[in-house]
Amino acid sequence: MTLQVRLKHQLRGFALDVDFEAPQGLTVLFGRSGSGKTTIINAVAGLMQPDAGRISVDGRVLCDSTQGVRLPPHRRRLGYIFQEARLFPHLTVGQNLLYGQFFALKKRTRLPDVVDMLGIGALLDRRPGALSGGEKQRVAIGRALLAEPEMLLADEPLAALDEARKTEILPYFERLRDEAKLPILYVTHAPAEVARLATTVVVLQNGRVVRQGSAADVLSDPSVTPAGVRGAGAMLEAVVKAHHEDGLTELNAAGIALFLPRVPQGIGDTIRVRIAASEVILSRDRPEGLSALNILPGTVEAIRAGGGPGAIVSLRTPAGRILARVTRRSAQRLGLTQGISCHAVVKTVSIAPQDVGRA
Amino acid sequence: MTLQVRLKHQLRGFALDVDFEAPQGLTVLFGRSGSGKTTIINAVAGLMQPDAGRISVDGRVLCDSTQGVRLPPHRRRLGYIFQEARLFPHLTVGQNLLYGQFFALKKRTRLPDVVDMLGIGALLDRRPGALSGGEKQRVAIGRALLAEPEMLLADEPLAALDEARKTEILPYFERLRDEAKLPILYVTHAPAEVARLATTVVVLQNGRVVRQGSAADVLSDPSVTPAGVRGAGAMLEAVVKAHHEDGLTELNAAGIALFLPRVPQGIGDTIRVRIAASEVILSRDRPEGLSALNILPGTVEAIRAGGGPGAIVSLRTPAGRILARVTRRSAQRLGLTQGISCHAVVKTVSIAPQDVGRA
Amino acid sequence: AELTIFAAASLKTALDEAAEVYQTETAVNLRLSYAGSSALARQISFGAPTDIFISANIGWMDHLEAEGLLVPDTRTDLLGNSLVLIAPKGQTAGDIPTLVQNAERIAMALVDAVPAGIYGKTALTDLNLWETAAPKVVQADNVRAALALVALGEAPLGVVYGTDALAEPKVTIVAQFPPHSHTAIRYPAALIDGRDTQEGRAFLTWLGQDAAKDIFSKHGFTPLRDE
Amino acid sequence: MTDWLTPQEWQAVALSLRVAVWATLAALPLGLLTAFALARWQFPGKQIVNGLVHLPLILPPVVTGYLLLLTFGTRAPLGSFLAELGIVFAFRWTGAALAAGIMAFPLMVRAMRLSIEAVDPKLEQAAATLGASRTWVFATVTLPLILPGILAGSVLAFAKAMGEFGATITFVSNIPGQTQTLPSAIYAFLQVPGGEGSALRLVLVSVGVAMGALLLSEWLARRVARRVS
Amino acid sequence: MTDWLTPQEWQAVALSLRVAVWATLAALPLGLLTAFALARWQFPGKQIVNGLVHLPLILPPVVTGYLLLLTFGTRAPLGSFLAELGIVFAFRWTGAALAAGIMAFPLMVRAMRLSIEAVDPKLEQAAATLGASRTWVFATVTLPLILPGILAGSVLAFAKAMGEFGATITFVSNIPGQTQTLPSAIYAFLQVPGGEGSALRLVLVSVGVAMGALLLSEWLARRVARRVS
Ligand SMILES: Nc1ncnc2c1ncn2[C@@H]1O[C@H](COP(=O)(O)OP(=O)(O)OP(=O)(O)O)[C@@H](O)[C@H]1O
Ligand SMILES: Nc1ncnc2c1ncn2[C@@H]1O[C@H](COP(=O)(O)OP(=O)(O)OP(=O)(O)O)[C@@H](O)[C@H]1O
Ligand code: MOO
Ligand SMILES: [Mg+2]
Ligand SMILES: [Mg+2]
Repeated sequence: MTLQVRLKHQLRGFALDVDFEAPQGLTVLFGRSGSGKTTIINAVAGLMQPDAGRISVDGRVLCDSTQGVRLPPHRRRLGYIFQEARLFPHLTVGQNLLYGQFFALKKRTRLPDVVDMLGIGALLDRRPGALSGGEKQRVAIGRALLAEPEMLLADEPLAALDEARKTEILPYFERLRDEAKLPILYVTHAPAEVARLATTVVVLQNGRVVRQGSAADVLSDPSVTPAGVRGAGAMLEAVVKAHHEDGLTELNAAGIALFLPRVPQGIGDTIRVRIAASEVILSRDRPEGLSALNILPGTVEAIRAGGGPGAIVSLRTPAGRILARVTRRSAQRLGLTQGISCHAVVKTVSIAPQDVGRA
Repeated sequence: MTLQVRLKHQLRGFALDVDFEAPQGLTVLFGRSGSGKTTIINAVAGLMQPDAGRISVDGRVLCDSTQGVRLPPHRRRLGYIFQEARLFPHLTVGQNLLYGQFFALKKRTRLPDVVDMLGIGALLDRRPGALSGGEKQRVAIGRALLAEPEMLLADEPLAALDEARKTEILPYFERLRDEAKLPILYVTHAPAEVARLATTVVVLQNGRVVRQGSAADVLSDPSVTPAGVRGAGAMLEAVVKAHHEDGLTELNAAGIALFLPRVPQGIGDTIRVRIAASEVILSRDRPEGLSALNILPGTVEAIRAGGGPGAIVSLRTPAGRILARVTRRSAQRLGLTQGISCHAVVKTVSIAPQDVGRA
Repeated sequence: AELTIFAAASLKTALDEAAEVYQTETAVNLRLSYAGSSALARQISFGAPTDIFISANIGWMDHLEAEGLLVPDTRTDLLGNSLVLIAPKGQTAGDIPTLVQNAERIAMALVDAVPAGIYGKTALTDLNLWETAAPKVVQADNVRAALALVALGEAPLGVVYGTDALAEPKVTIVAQFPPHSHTAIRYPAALIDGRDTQEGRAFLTWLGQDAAKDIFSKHGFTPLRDE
Repeated sequence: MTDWLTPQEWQAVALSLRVAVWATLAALPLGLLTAFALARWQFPGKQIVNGLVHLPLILPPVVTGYLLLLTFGTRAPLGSFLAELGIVFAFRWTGAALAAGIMAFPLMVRAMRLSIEAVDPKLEQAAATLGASRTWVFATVTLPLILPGILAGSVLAFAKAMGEFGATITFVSNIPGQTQTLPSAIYAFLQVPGGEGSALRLVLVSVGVAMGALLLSEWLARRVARRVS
Repeated sequence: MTDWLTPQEWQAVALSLRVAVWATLAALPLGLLTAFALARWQFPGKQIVNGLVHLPLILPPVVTGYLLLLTFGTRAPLGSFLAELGIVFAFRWTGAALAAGIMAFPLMVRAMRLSIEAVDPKLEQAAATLGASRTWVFATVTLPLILPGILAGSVLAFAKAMGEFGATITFVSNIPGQTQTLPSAIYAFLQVPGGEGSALRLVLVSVGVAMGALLLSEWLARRVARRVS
């Protein structure tokens, strides 16, 4: 299912004018605070009436200002995880969770599963007033998921959560993305979440789309570093080759072996790994005796020097493009120029769990 | 100024029982969602009356259940950045910002400075209802700072902000910590913030303090990884030696040269840098021809293997202890054992701005 | 059988007692509804389900008669009343001009609207005392309220019906207005159109008979019908 | 206990209760609708409706009673039309309830309206995104959240209905057993010199009943509030 | 225009306005305090205070007027004590304002109380952490947030004060130019056969004035609401 969004809306001091497509999978809306992410999601949810525009899911028109169509929110069959939890204060956590399920058609999502995943089993009888900030947010996530939406809108759903909890919840969004075939519009400021979850990335700036495309494209384009310089990184596809006894999984990326901590996917599955540009070390010769297990040979494709002391080196390897962020001084010292051959050294563990996704 | 907190409080299904000291500087309360961070801060602010306990700042008793002392919140002279912004809906942004300054004694903090730092100059005439989530949070930060508090409480102040904005605001907290001499209680889930800002870290679990100590101690203790495995890292102190023309700053860490992107500190200043364990590569021989500029020789002090495929190698170098997270396989292959000499390879840029603080 | 009777509020004590007697004598059940004559009259003109109306006010009875709401020929002036000047218990009697002259305040019913007030104003005007009295007059919404003001001592003087004065032990009559100073105070009664029943006529007749007259006299009314 | 009040007085107490309860119950749905419309909807003539709602408060009760007679009297067009349908208000206890309900209406609507305006529309939006239609949102979110206001409004209305006199006696008169409410009975006693004692007894009954309702409502409101926060 | 009403009627209009304005203004601070106490404080006898506040609503107005007479009359201990201080209510327009204010009090308090209960204490806490004392918090946060409720309460009170009749005439009687309010004048006209026309004129004036106040308050409330959300 594809979500198509075309919107124009004028607020005091802020003009929104966007046109983008969110194909099946998870589309991250990425942009600085105040760039219009929440406004767009509200329009898709039907909570805000845009001055002009058209929003449709696979031809089902949710809103079209020229035709005068405007489906009310409750008929859009969506789940919305708000930036502020918006729990119902008069209902218990359990009642909050089940609120949307009452209106759901299929009721496949089971309460205990969601409760377990979110770790909110002990809270079911409480009222939202007696929850911590992160607990509220988790309940809000559960409530949206249990409504069995046909489209999920999530506005910084994990911002208030600790790393460990995020690590527990992220795979769930992945499963939703891959199994449920819902289009998911997802707002986050965390590069790791973008890298791990995004199928498509839409980069917003001041109410306008400045870049949109597949996550792999947008994230490995060194000229766009939506996540800030630190967020640049490349995506590789690789096939699971073996699960070793020492807890490592060996991948085959076009003939090159990559090691990373055990992933849940089965042997033969294709997965997507992200290699952050800031975590790649370059070496002209194949280095020996390093703790890093992953070494990819390649050819320098381009070098972009930014304003600061750093440069992004784009390396073509058999496994695909890899980005490396190095200092200009290092680039010089190594004599890196376009066409030169070079090795990318990547620590196993720097391909962290958040950066592993299913292709 | 030192803040001393001893609290016992029973909530339905949650017992808080903590005793810690927050010396001058910034104390991070670190712990999973629901571990009691907000509850502690509320008690310090006087918004919650603990069942028993005593809270004092340098002998000034804010609350003492045995003596029956309980200073009302407005006489505690504190600034509180709430987890949810809590802006006054009937006041404009500008009025919100100045609310606390009216009651402040000294009024040294200037509105334009704070407004600039937070990038909210265009919002001053708006009401909070017309702000985005991140904008609200920024105004809330400004409001607390402008109240000229003698103690600052910040509950995940940056969670809703994009990386770029965080990078702009973090130095301000640093300046507060270092110049204003306020004790700051700071809640965050982000390892980078902990590493950069914390003087002291208090690790909470289920309402209890499981570890407290100086940031350097807590963060470089591989047995406590408050930020999750990925957060482990060591802190080094180094002196600024030179600012090079290519945008790099050269540091001297006990005779070893370290390069990192230009930092604002002057030559001769001592600064603190954090080297995340996950970003260190080990090599038995001194590696040559790598893009990484920083190579520290040292001796393996300890190797702790966790449950997973990884291990934390603690390396004693002239500059101080360095932690490296490598796979058990690599450790084996390199023949790492206690006492062996070894080199730590650290990319310049992985000592990122957030990880640089003033000592 | 049942009869509903709308009666002026000032008749309550006396009529209640008379009704009690009548009910023991006959099998007729009486429902007595008391309120200001004006309110009752207006309700009758809007179709209130009443058999008999006893008004304290000729004007409203005339109004109903003109609208054809009374059973012709059943209207009779049932009772008369006197107008008196009262003071709180313990005051001595005196002549009207002096009393009015010396009083700080005079309690009356609304002088342009409520019958007792209208009678009072007429009488004081007739005695050339209205100019003197007017600034001192405090007007209550009905004559009982004026009586209460005197009984509470809030007003040192009041103009009320003789019957009211007699019923309130906390006041005393300090002067009697001469009958010629005001139009005669009459309580007309009649059967209401469409309710011309044997029982109604019988009760109306009974009210003019001795048993009833004794009761009304006891309460200070002047029975007007001779049988 | 029973001989503390005369049978006729008991009748008045029972009637007043009946009138007040019915007035409150009947006003509730309409009051809620009106409050909701005034709080949330935009429609032409909104201010006129708003004004009409407040009218009974502004007018002297006697005038309201008189207007009711003009409208619902058996001689009035509407009154006689309704009478043909078997609905009679004039000089019936139903009329007393109508008068009390109308007099209490502005109090009820104002309280409800304030509560509705205090409900955060963001919660209603959240419910809508979860699939709840407008009606469901109202029933499951708005209504529970405004319960304190509904209670407050109902108590005000009940108290007012118990105490209403001017409009009631003007509209339905003061016929014992049929339309004589407590306040009418009190009034009648006050018309009799020396009747203050009897009036006082009835006043106490009236106050007792209304206070009971008040306490009950406070207790309910506290329960609701505990649930909501 | 001026001859549309007689001078005495003009007097009544002016007096009613004065009485209603003063009744509302005087009831405001006390009403606010009472509403705040009932909404926020815990104290012994709270329910008794709550009951007393509602009393004027429950009692027939005539009884309230009579009780006022017993309390503030020139012969009553309190009344004569106050008289020595130069404060006289009986048979003065001030008494009419007192009666109107007392009758309007429960309406005002209820509306304010609802608003106070709707204020999020978290905002008040935030103000306290910024250095605002309780009084300041009230003045700068609570008060602005409950303005809609204060307005609503004041309008109800004003309207009620304009329409109050029973308690007023019982307490201060009807002295043209001093205590003859619009409702008294209307009542007087209704006592006379055929006086309905004249009464209607005054009713229209009364309604006009109260509607004006109502519209003004709605307009103010909308402005306040726009500011707050
Ligand atoms: N009013 C209450 N009644 C009962 N339990 C409560 C209440 N308020 C908070 N709690 C519980 O107390 C615990 C600590 O809450 P607190 O808000 O301090 O957590 P936190 O560490 O700030 O978490 P988060 O990171 O999610 O904000 C939680 O388990 C929460 O469920
Ligand atoms: N009601 C409003 N009136 C005027 N401007 C508004 C209103 N609501 C939002 N805005 C402005 O619109 C812009 C976009 O807001 P939006 O909430 O979509 O931002 P966002 O991208 O979600 O930001 P954040 O990451 O901070 O949540 C902001 O500049 C905001 O100030
Ligand atoms: O109709 Mo009356 O008896 O003057 O009050
Ligand atoms: Mg947003
Ligand atoms: Mg918290």
